[in-house]
Amino acid sequence: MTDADGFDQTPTSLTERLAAEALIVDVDGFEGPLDLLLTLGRTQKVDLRQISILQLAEQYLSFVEEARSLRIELAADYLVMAAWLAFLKSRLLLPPDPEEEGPSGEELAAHLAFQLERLSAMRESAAKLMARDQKGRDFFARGVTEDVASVRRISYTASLLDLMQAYARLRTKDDFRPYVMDRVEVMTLEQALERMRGLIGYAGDWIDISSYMPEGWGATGTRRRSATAANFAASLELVKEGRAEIRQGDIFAPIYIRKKARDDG
Amino acid sequence: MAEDQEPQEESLFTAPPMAEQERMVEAILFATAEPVTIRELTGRMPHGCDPAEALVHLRKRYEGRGVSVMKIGDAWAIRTAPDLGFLMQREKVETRKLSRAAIETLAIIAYHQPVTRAEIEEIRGVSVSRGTIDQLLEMEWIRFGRRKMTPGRPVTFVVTEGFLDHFGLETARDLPGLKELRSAGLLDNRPPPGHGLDDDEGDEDSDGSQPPLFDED
Amino acid sequence: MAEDQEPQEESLFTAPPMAEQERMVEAILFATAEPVTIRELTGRMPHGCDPAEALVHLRKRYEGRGVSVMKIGDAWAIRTAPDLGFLMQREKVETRKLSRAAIETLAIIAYHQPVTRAEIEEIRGVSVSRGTIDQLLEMEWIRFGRRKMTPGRPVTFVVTEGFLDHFGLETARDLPGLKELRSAGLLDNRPPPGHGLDDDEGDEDSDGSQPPLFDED
Repeated sequence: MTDADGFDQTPTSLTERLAAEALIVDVDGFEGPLDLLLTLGRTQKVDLRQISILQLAEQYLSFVEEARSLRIELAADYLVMAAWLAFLKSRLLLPPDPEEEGPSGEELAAHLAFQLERLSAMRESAAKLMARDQKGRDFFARGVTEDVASVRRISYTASLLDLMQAYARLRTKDDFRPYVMDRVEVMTLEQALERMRGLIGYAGDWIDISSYMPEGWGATGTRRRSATAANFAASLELVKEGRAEIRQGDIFAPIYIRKKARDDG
Repeated sequence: MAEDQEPQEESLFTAPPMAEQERMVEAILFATAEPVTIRELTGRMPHGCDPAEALVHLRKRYEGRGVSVMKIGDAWAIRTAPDLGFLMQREKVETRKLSRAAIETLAIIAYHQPVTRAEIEEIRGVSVSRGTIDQLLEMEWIRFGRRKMTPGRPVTFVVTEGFLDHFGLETARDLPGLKELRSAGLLDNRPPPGHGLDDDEGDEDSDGSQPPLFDED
Repeated sequence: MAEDQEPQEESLFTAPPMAEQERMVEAILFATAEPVTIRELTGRMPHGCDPAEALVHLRKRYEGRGVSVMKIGDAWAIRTAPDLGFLMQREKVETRKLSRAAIETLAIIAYHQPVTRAEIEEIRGVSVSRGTIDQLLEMEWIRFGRRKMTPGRPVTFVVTEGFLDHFGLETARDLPGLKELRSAGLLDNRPPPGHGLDDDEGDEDSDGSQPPLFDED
């Protein structure tokens, strides 16, 4: 502060001078030109709604002038604001030019006033917010918390089809006898269709058609391919007959089939 | 914050009313991570307070509530009422398919009930692990039936109401018979020679040498 | 385990009495520091319970006590009464001191949400540093809201339930002075005059064809 004595060329009263210096010394403390404008505006000691934008523009411009005379470097946005305010000032002072496009000086001034009022209101709101009771400072959460254990309960399930297939598997094992197929590696559509017609009657739910693969057809590539193709063709056939519905979630996703609810009645 | 000091100074002579002291003890017990001793309560509350008495009131207030004021060693804490411990669990139910061994055993019981373990093994051609039976018992899909009047009086297994319920059957006799299974195409596929080689089936158990533990997981 | 199923099955039809439900909600809220949603309460309590009603009773029960039942967004929590904060010297958590920029940014997001970064900058008249937003995101006081349906589809910020919890707010509508600000038009998004001509600004919707998404919350 004692350094300020050197700047006696400023022709102002002591208090004004000190105030201006405080502003300038604080220039880093301003959160941009709007913040500075708000601070300057407060020195008008009127409600922000009644503030004189013209006077504010002058205050700002003289602040910038002063900063320059003190060789204080101002950030670019402060200078942009100064240029804009100089423009605004001229608009406010000169009679409106009917030729000119764009908003009038009054409109621009009104918007600036709105911005200042809004910023000021947000400042106050921020202060009110921070003055509220805060968790961990004024009120507290539970000190001893109990962990909520995630209990994973496994529920086993089986369908009637599973049960019957299992039983069938056991029974066929009993009366197993050598069996010769003409074309061992090929399952025909008729065979698949015959089988699927019977099976589909037991399943009310969506079932992956691959689970309809006949036993023993999944082992080798050729047999599996043949059975898969026949099963798929048979499934389509059943859908065509209106006895089943088929769906697939995505490309290469499992294909599901289910018995179609009878709607012929 | 500084203002808070003043009532404390004052209360050297006039302690807060008991109802207020009770509130204080309540808040401290709630927010503190460890059980709190009377000594500590005294230290934290304004002078002249009687936390021991406040605790008596507080304890009574929480009687029969969802949490209770409990003494732990010589300290006090608020804890969940013991009968509500079950609420501290979040149950996640995971549905899994029954193992092949289990489903086969179940099928045999359903079709042949009442059936002994030896009979099940005879039909499956493989020994039945204890785990499989236990699992089915636990699921309440099978239960013990009456003992067989054969030497050794072996226990039998039968299916339960729960089983019928799950499979949508009125009685076990509603299960499709062999003939129906065959006409449904469930019996017409004979296992090819070398059935055991079927390597895309993970839980093969037709081979008698298999240890009967495979289905426990 | 299996025995536990039965009462639960039963209660599908008969929920526990309301007094009992109140105890359950009490126990669950006491057991956690985080707010618990009605949905989670419903999930953890037996079938047929109505935690929302139980909460009404519970909240009344704790009125004027050392702890109180608070609503935070869609969730509920028990917190100590603010007037007893002086007893909790030891529980105080040092929150990181927020810069003025961070506090203002937070307030703007709370009062103007959902709000874009450009809008925050317009209000503060200065650019918002990344660090400020990051800090608020990290504290989980703000989060990303949905994108604005304006050119460039900028992201928006909104405050979180953690924010509400920290400041003891039931909803963002309970922010201090919100109504006054709104009626004074200070929460309006008022574009600068002549701005509509300026088509290189991405986030304004001064052209009438844009749906007014601003004040939805």
